[in-house]
Amino acid sequence: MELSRRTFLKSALVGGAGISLLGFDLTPAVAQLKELKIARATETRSTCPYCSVSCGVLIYTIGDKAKNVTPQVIHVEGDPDHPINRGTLCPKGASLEQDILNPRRLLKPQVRRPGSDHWEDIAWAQAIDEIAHRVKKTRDDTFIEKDPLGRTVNRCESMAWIGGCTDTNEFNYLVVKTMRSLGLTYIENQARV
Amino acid sequence: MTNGWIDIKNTDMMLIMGGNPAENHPCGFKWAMEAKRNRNAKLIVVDPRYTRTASTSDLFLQIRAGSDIAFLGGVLHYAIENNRVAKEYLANYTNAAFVVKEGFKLPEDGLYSGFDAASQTYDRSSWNYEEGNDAGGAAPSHAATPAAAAPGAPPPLPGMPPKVAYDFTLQHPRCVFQLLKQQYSRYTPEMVERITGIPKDQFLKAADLFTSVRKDGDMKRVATIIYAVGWTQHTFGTQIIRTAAMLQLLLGNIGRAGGGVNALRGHSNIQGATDMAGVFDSLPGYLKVPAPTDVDLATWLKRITPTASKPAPWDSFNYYSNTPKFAVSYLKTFFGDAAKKENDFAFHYMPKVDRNYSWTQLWDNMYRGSVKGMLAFGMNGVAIGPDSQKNIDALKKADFLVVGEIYPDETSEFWKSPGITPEEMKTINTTVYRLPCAGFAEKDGSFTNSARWLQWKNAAVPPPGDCRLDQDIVAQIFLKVRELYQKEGGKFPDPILNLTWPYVDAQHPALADLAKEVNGKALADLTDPKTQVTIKKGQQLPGFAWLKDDGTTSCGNWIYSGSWTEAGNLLARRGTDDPSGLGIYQNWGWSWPANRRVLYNRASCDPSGKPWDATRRQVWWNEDAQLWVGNDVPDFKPDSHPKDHMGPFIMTAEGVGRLFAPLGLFADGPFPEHYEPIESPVENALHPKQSNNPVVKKLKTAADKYATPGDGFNIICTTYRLTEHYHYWTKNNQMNVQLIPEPFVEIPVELAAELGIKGNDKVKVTSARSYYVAKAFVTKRIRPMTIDGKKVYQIGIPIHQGYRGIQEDEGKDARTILNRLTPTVIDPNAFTPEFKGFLVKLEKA
Amino acid sequence: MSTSHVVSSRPPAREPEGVICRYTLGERVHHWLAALTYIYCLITGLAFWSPYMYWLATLVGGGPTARFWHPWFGLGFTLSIFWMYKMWIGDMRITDADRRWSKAMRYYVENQDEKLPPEGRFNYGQKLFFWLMFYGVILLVISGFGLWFVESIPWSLRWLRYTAVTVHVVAALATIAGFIIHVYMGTAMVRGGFTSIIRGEVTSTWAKTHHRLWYEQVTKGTSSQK
Amino acid sequence: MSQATLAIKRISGHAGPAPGEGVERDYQVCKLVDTTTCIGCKACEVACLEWNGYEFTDTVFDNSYQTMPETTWKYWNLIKFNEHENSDGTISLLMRKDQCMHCADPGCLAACPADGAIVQYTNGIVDFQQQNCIGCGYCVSGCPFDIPKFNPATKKMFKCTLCVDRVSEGLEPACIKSCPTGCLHFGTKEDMTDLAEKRATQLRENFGFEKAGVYDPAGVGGTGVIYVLHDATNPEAYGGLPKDPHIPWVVKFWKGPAKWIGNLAMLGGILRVTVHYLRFGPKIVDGSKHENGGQP
Repeated sequence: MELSRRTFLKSALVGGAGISLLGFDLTPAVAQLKELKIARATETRSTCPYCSVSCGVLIYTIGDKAKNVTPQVIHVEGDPDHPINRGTLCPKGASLEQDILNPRRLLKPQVRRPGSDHWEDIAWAQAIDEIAHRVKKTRDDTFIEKDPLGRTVNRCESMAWIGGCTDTNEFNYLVVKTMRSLGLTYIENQARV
Repeated sequence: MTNGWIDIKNTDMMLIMGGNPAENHPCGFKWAMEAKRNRNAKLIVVDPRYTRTASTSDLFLQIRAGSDIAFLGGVLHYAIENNRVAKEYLANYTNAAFVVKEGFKLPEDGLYSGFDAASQTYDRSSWNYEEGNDAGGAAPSHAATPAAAAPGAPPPLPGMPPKVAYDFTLQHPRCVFQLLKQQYSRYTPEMVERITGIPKDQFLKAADLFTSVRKDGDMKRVATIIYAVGWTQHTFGTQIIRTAAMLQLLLGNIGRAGGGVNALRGHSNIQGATDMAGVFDSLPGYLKVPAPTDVDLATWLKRITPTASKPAPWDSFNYYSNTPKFAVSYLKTFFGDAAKKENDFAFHYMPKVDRNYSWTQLWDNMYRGSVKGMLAFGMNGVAIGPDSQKNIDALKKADFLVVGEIYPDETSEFWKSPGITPEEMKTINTTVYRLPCAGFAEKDGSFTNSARWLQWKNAAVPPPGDCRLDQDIVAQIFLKVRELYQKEGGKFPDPILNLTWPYVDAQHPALADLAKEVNGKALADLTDPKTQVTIKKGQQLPGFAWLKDDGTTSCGNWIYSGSWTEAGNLLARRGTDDPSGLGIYQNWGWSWPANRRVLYNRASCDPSGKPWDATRRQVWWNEDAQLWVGNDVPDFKPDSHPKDHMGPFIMTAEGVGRLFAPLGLFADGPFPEHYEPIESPVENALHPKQSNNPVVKKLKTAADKYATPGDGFNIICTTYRLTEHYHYWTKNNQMNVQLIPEPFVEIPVELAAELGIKGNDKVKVTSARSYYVAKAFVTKRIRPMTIDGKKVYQIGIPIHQGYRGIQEDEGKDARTILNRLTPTVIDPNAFTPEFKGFLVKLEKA
Repeated sequence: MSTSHVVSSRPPAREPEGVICRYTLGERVHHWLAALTYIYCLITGLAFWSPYMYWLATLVGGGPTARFWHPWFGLGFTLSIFWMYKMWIGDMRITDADRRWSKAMRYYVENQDEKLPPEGRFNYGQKLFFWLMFYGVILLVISGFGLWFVESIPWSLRWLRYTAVTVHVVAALATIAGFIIHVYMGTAMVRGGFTSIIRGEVTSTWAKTHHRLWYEQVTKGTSSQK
Repeated sequence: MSQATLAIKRISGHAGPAPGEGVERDYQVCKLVDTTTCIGCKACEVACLEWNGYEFTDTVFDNSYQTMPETTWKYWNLIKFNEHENSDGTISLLMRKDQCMHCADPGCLAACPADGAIVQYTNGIVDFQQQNCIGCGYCVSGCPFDIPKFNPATKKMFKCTLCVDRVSEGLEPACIKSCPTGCLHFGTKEDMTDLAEKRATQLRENFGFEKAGVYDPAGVGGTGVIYVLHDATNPEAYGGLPKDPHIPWVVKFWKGPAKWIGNLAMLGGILRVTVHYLRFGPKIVDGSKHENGGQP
């Protein structure tokens, strides 16, 4: 009874001091600096796919390109060497990581059949086969060799190619090459609008 | 861009109009800020809205959407009246001194000479130079030549006189300068105010500031004009840009560091797509497509190869005289051994084009039922519009649609767009294939930026899931078609069967191989007779100067020739040296043509070959070497002595900048004239009887409706992008969606008050086509305007939303494709739809 | 009230002169609830108060734990004080006897208790302490909420944050002052006081000496009841 | 991280000096925000979020381009927009990047009771160490810029770190790197002050902004983020930048004099009762027999 209170306080104080004396540091650790997350990641130089400024971007991927690593993007930032953007990026360019790693990405070929209300999965080989047959049939059905004045025109006006804004020069070239050889006249691009 | 992104830092004066680079090209806009910081350059912004670009300006003027020619014409008038012109430049480097044919008439009544009302076309034969010699006084000590075609413009049609009548004193009443002066004498400050709504005093302030670079005849200072689709997306878009080019020629700003007319393209590679002829009316390198009248190769080449047309004392390089070499090399690349001299290099394989197959026509004809199939790769035609509902209705009539995409988009899901009932869905018989493509980080290849720089990029990761590289998909479809033709035969299979396919892995063509093919190679041993340098058969060509018209060279696109030589892939160069400090970066990537960074840079020197401004030396004549040398690659014949007076605009037949655009260059007039947008709240103050561009034709299906103020559509609506979003793409990106989560309509405070609309209220915007629902953004940044005495409001809507995106997915019935509202009329030259400045009604939803 | 102050039913203490129940079990429980919660708040509060006492937080489980429990213990303390208020409000009103006593408080301090006028169940000093704690806790709890949910105070009302800080500190210091005296008197100074709050009993002498009026009232009541 | 402690010159809630105080030479880092070239593009917002990798926020359009009303615990960098009407009736769109100011005399650190929860590095960066944070929110009261924000799930405070992970590796902060117009600049405090003053002079002399000036408030000892403003006399127009920020006097008093007054009072109380005991001793009712109030 007599001891009850003062004893408790005393032992607690001594205990606390004891913990300290025994090397238990009561001072919390400070300055746990975050590590640089891209320190040893692989850096790939690319060009922003958005506007026409052509900002250089650095895409950082996991691993050092060793065989047993599947690279995945962990960060994207501007290329400081690029003379135009000098490392800067706009809010679209700065979010490119979210474009590459986007849960909304389409991941498999699909087809929507006439009258259907849903997408169906389709194998690549079958999709390409079906498309090729449709292209050939449409071309064969509508190909114009001579116009009403009898002049050779060799064109196919019933199919169109519309190309996007982020197609590379080389892809555009391949498109022009293949589509013109099919005789297409409706070859248009984002460049028009 | 005639110049480049970095080059903007060299300027003293900027006029940004029809563009909003701070929001849409922020990283390029830094160079405008650098000019302000380092040169105290001034920035004038003219826009329907006070944009984020305007927030950094020294002078902002709110203009009525679609009245840009009136403004620029007013500045031209001001410059001439106040003698703020670059006289020597004007006389020597433009066609100011050229005498125009008798019979040419200026459009006081809204029409140039030669108009045929029935066909809505011009007979342009009177829009030509007079043939002859000196029609005025004595020639100036240095004579010069004309031409300001935008880069990539097609060569003019033949028909210009080889010897043009001239008056170097610019006094002849029919000389271009006098006609120009007369044309814009009507664009007085008072008239500018009536048309544009810009108060006279503000206009004069801007005109004075902009032309101040030529105050007191000074030639050292330079001004630039920067624009984007705010100019092109009009039924007179090309002519707005021409007005700007003319103003820059008048002020002597073309070809100079910190000058030029700079188009800011909206996408990473639509410059490349245009160069590579991803559009119906050209072949790679801006060669004109063959027409049915081109019965053989020779006829075609004769039609598309211009001949020099100049005053007798002057010289003209007329570089397009080499067109046959480009064209034949191109045919050889496509058809290889099947393209022989004997068969006109397989010229008959090429489809012949004699009408408009452009974007709106494509949808129109699909809507009418004649276009049965479409392959859309990375191109969201429904969202892009114009008149998205018409495009949806068109797709309902197609047999098949192949979409290559990385995200679900409006186009591939047109068949379940908002408003389509389950019953209607059953009646839509279009088969839609949606193929998962690779994103930018998964592909290599090159983009061409707005400044014509080609840069190679590298793939960082493989495509996810079952995605395939776009080039593989196209190759595989094509090879399958080819296989079918091989097996089954069919209509005219020759071009398909004979198309060259020299790729190591046929099903997976490497973009590097394609890039090499584009550059071109020797098909036989070639020797330059001058230097005796030899190129062995099979070697990459060092540049387009080596191209031949005899079938001994191949080249997929002559303007890209020199990009992947025996020295390797120049597109991937990363040299960061810039000894001149002008931001030229000769060793970074590669720029067409021939790695020149500023086009027409010969004009940066006076006629004697000395730079106008010694502190910004781009190129100059080296008398000792008898050569043009410099920090940039001279855009000129390197050994042409200044005394020969070769015009600096080597891509024109005249050799000079064109203040007056002769003959068939433009469909709607050799000088720009102000016309009202197709949907305008007012009549044309210059000529009310001819309010619109006379050659613009409206489409005629049931879907194509156009409004008039009489129908109650009296608010001007303009469309634009926000800096937080990219086109119809980043609505799939959580990061950007959080920056601007919802669609909105920017409404002036005064209009909102009139209609009882408060910020964040839902509003409905209705055009003659359709309606759009979004939140109201009530802002002080758009002010009411007085147009020709009438109070007019403008509103603005960003383009970025639709019905597929994080915020708009199925079940939300998002009526937020902006282009449901936009009209299907197009510019008669570039065929770009009039997205900017149409009429709407506004109400609380 | 008086019915609660019955004589303990426990067997008589060693000294037959008698023991008197000073605090019922319920009263003692509440006192110790208040005491323990207060002490917890005191320890943690002192830890937050000064870097030189931050080690106190370590004793009770570390800073975040201390920060987590401090407001809850504070609420517990508040509730026990409110309970005490309900229990003792009748005894805590300042009376004329208190006023007389207060004038002679010097004698109390100097242990000359014989010179003091008689007092009731609680003397003036105890009542002052009670009211100090009562009003103190009201201020502490109100300001405490401001500190607890500081991030939900909008920037425009930031003066509330500053007020909360000031009030909490001032109120806490005031209660600490009272607490020091209270503990000193309850343990060291007034012998018998500590036992009374533990066991609930005091001797008649003790009661007579320190709380004569109460003693008289209780014994009168007892005799009348028994 | 053994050397890292030497990079610390101030520690919150810490008894005794910080290990790095006055030990090593270091330069003060500083961000310069030139609001006259800010285009409100929000690249800095995105770069910040991308680098630090926090979750996205569901936002709502609110009649403005501004992403959200205020910074949050997981959104440290916010451009504040203001359609400002000038005296001549014209409009300016004022845009200012709001973030931690990294005050030389940080109110958050002064207010923080938790040992090591807030540190100031020798290069001037003020950084929260979440593992030491007790979530008390005192920093909120200490900050004159409304910067520290509370994560209710983890009960920790967060704010801009000035990309200490990048800066300590010799890189610039993510926001600085991204800024397209160069409105953001990074360097030593000395250089940034110099640059800012030059720019302000240029704005006054060449661009007609007679009131242009630099915002580097002395009330908090100067800041690690300084602004160039078109009108330095009206910083409030830039999304509520306080005109004369200082650590609230309440906090100063609380963490300064009040501490000593309180400690002395407490100590004095204990001393007084001790002296009292020694002087007067206990009150014993029943004589020496029953010290403890006559209890058995």
